[in-house]
Amino acid sequence: MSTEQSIQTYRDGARITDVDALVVDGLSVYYETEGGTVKACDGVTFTLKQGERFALVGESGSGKTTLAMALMRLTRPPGHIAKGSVTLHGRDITSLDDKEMRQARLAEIALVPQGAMNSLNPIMRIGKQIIDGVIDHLKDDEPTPTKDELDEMVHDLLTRVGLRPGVARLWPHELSGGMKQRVAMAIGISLRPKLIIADEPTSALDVVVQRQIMQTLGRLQEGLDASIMLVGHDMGLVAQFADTIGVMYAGKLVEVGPVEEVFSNPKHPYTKLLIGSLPSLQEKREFLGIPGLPPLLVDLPLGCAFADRCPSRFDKCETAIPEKLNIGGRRDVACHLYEDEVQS
Amino acid sequence: MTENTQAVEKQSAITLASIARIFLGIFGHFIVKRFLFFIFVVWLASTVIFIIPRLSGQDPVKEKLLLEAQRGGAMQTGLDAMAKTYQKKFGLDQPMSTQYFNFMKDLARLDLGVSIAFYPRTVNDIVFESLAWTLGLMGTVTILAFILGTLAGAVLGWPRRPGWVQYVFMPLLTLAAIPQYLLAMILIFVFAFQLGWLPLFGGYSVATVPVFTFEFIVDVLQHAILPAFAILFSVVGFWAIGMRGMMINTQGEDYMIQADAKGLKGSRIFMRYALRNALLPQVTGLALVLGTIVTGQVLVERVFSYPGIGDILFQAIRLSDFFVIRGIVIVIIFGIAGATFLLDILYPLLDPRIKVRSS
Amino acid sequence: MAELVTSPEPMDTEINGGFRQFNTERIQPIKRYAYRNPSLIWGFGLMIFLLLFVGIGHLVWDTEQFHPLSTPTRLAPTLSHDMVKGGELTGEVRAFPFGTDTAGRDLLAVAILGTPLTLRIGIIAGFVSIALGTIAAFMAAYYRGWVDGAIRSVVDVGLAMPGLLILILIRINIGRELSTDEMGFALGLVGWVFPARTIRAQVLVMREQAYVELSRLSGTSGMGIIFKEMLPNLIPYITASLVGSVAGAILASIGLEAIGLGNFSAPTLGMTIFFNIQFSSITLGMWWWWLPPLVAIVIVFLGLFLISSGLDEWSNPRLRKRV
Amino acid sequence: MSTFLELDHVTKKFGSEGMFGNGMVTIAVDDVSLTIDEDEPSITTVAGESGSGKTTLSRLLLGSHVPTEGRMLYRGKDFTQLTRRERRNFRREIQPIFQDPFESYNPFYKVDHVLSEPIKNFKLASSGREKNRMIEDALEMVGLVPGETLGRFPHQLSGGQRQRIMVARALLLKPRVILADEPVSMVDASLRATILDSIRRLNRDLGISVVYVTHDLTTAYQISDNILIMYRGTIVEAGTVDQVIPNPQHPYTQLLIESIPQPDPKNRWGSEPPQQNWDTSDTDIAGCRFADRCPAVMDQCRTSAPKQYLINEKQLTRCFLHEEKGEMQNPDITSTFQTESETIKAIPADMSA
Repeated sequence: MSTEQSIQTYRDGARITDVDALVVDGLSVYYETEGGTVKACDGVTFTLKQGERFALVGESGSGKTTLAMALMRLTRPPGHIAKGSVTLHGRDITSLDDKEMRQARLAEIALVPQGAMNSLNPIMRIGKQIIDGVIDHLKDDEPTPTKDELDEMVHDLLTRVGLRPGVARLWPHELSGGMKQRVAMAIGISLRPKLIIADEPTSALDVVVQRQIMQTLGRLQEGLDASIMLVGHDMGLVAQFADTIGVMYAGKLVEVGPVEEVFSNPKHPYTKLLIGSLPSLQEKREFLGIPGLPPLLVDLPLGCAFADRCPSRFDKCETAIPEKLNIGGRRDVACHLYEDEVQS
Repeated sequence: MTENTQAVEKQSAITLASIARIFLGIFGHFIVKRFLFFIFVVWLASTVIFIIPRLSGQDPVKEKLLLEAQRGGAMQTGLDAMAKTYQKKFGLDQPMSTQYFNFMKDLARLDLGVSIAFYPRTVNDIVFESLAWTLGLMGTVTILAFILGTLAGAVLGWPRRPGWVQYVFMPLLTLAAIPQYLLAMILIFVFAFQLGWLPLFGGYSVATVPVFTFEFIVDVLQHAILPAFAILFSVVGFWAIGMRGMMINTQGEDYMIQADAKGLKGSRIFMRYALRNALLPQVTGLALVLGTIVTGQVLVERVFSYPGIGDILFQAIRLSDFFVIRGIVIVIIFGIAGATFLLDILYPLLDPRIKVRSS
Repeated sequence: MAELVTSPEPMDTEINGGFRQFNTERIQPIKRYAYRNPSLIWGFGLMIFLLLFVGIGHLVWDTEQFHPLSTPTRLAPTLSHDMVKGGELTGEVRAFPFGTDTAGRDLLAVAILGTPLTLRIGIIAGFVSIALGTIAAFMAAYYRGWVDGAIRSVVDVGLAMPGLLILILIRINIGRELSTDEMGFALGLVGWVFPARTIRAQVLVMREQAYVELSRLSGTSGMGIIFKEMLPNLIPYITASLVGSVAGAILASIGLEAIGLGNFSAPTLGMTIFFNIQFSSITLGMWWWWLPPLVAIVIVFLGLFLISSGLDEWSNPRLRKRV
Repeated sequence: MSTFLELDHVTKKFGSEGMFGNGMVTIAVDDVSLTIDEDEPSITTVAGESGSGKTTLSRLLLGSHVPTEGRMLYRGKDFTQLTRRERRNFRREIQPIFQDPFESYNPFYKVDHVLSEPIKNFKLASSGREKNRMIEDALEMVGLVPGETLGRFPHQLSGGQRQRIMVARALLLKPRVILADEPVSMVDASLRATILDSIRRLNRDLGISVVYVTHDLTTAYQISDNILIMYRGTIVEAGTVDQVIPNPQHPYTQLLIESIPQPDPKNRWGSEPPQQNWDTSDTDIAGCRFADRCPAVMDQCRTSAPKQYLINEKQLTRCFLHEEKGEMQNPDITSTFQTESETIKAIPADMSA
């Protein structure tokens, strides 16, 4: 592609291009319940460049997993995509028919799931679980690969994620948590997807294993020239891994920006408090929590959802929902504090 | 952590020797354990059967013999001989330990004794003759019902099934609430008595000669249809309800979400992911309710006067033929314990996790 | 509500290891609940209908006519029948809306008396077996060790010995007819193994819950943990098991009676079935003889089945059948 | 100095060898000696990965596990010889806070149950009024408003509130030691601080010793005085946090600290470390358990097991790299811990939330 133009990043060897890999525009996912409509994800807009590592962070219940599932169109009833579009390399996947969507999963957009503990079928050998996705994505005119070809493919994938080929013959329960997560990655990259969604891939793992897994994931992503969307709650992990960060609060994306800038100069009061509450190994200091609780998604306030926990709130926060503002470069923030700044 | 360590032990060196070691060490060990348990069940059950008559303080056999002796008549000659055998074998003058030892010795040789009512026919003769009928009809039907019910339940518990399935199958499931022998009576009334399509009772027509000719086989099959359906209808519903519940549970599992995320074909997710996993508790259930299925079928046989174990049992109860009753009880316990043992050792083939659990 | 967002499952099935919340706040208004759990309502409806039939029947009908020879024999259902004595018309006209059998019993009286009698057997047996089963399950699961080993062996052996067969042996040895209450107790004594096994599995899961451990460290005694911490959470499950046990016992009692081991002077539904088989009522064309007990039994089973699946759903949708 | 609890060469094994075992033995805790003193209340972190034996160690301290080898002493008396009364006292004096604040509650009861039960069982209050006052005091102590907390079911409260009620519960029993097993790992980051603060306050204001079991070295560094690092059942390093965290001496501790994802994009991980090898049974390892992953492995590491070597009076390590310092005379690892509170403990500014 001749139009490619490298975007500057501090990450060594990063090959981020100016091509839009994923464009999410005003995506809303609602759950209809007895108590009313739960706006689990509301008007989320962001763009992910080819080769970029984007991290979506938020606390439990902020809607980050709902968003990740919606990107793959895996939202289950009573949830449904109410508004918005998801464009993957120029194709709007919200308008695909079921068969096309099925083909797009794994081949174009792959999921490395949360807690790989239970995401493997307990009664199927690892090797089979790796190839069944490959077989179900063969084109009608493609010949079925021979057993040797499939074995070779499994062998290759397992080696690439750092496992011994013998693992193919094992059952899921015979693997440790870290090994299972590696198998999940092998499945995820089996069809060389252009976008990998990693949903809390290391949440139940120890720090050393977590580091190994994340570093392997990064290596795989670079090898495939794919983009990656990391969904999680661990700010440390995000700081270590991502190029760009998106912060979610109560179903809305409140701040987006390059990870270095957001950590050194957070704009949204929630992001500020979140980063401020992180304990550090460098210095001992009193570390603060964020007072109050997130609002219930079924009963959101009229104005900004963060208003009643916000130290910088003013009158407008109680009445108007802040819109997304671009405050220069690739930095967006949804907060009334910056409206004047942008207009002037 | 122990699970991990065991696991990786296995993957570390997959050589022939290690496979053999694993087979003998874990799988072999597991079978041996299950077999010992099978023996234990049969032993304990037989002991209970030995103790029960001695608890009541009465001796049904002696009473029966006295009754027959008073009546006199045709049986008189055999009676003396039998009374002697009885005395020799079960003489209550012998110490309890000797009696118990003799009972167990006979059992080990699979000698169930002699019938009182049909002396000198042995209980083995009577029971095994009827067992063929029972196993032939009821065995087939039980397995068929399990397969059909599980499949029906799997489809009913699958969110992407066609809508009409619900309306066709759900009413059929309520049949599970009706005892098999009552269903049997309704079927007899409608299809045999009112419509006259099928024979009313028995395993074959009185007029036919029980030899293996084409006519005889057709006749036997005709007689088997109604009892078979009586069991089938109610048992299918039972399995379908259980399977449906398991399928619905399975939908919430992480691996089902992942199967969708992998873009697998619907048919593969249904067969390989949902159905295979939902099947496991069904098989456990089969082992658990085997006892009730057997007794239920015994009663269906009674309703149809089908010449199986159930009918023999009824006759024996009517004639107070104690040894036949005892023999049937022992054979059925043997059968259930044996079937449970088989299911137990086959289960690891369905669920690879079980091997680890057992060791 | 926040929980709902992250997981596609309804929240109350997921939390706390699948144990559904059971507390007063959760018991919703009946009307809304009925809509969500129609099985339970239909089940109770059927049982109430049956009890109404029995209750009204006792008030308006002469139930003494259940004795043999108290009525003309083989009478098809009729509302007016001229009674005869010594070959002479007595001028008395009686109604037999359910007809009579070959022995001269009024089948309406039999239905009115037999239905509660059969239910009574089932309820006695159900309570006995659930009580025994619950005690055994808690002892096994709580004290573990050899207690568990012994109880589990007995249960596993018990499962391989169909209770019905054991009853047949006992009955033959006792050599006399059992009263209906005795039969209920006997069925309860052989029927505890299945509930013992399933409840034990539930207790084992619950034992591992952090709140049980915490309660122990709060100084609660073993009995306190069983009665105050575990039992309340198991009540819905035990209730569902009880209904299942009642149904099982009724099934077994009818089986026992149908095979000729019932009480010949008690007009239970099972004995009526026995006489039907014995005298081949079907081939005699006497449909009115076998139809009422059959309908009553079907209503009982359907009712209990619906109640039990309704309770099951209420108590524990996720652990269902995972014995 | 009076000793509350003493572990004397305690080992805990799981699994069995021989014909009926599967040959795999896990030594979850291997030859650990430590003491918990009453008059020197401190916060001690037990850190390690899953499988390191930290949970087994905490269960041993709670009396829920019995040592396979070695002795446990409660106030100088062998644990196996305790009278009923002494055992009951022990039970009250050491109280746990578990990982999952939701599962610690019986869903059948309101949260009041978990607070009133211990008072009833240990007869701590003479009247109902006194009981209520005790409960309210305890709730206020952890920064909760009784009116907003009591009378509710656990699912009606937030994870942070639930966990702080657990701290209040422990408080009610006036324990000498609180054992907090991963108390914040299932709570959102923004709520962690308040829980850790209330735990720290127990230690400082009420003089309760805290054993903080965690895999998170960052919070451990922030709140604790002393730390011990476990790897596959052995204690590989111990000492004061101010000594150990900035100057880790054991290669495993170094790897652990280096792997912490620090919330600083400018300070990223180095190259990918080697994977852990679970292939061998604990009993088959003759040498150091970390040898197969160790970047500084030497020949003797594979053949013989390192002993505890004293780096300085505040730090020990179990690594041959420091063999020249000589084996510790006193096996009690707590001898390296600081005897007086030297760190400045920040006064929690925010207890409202």
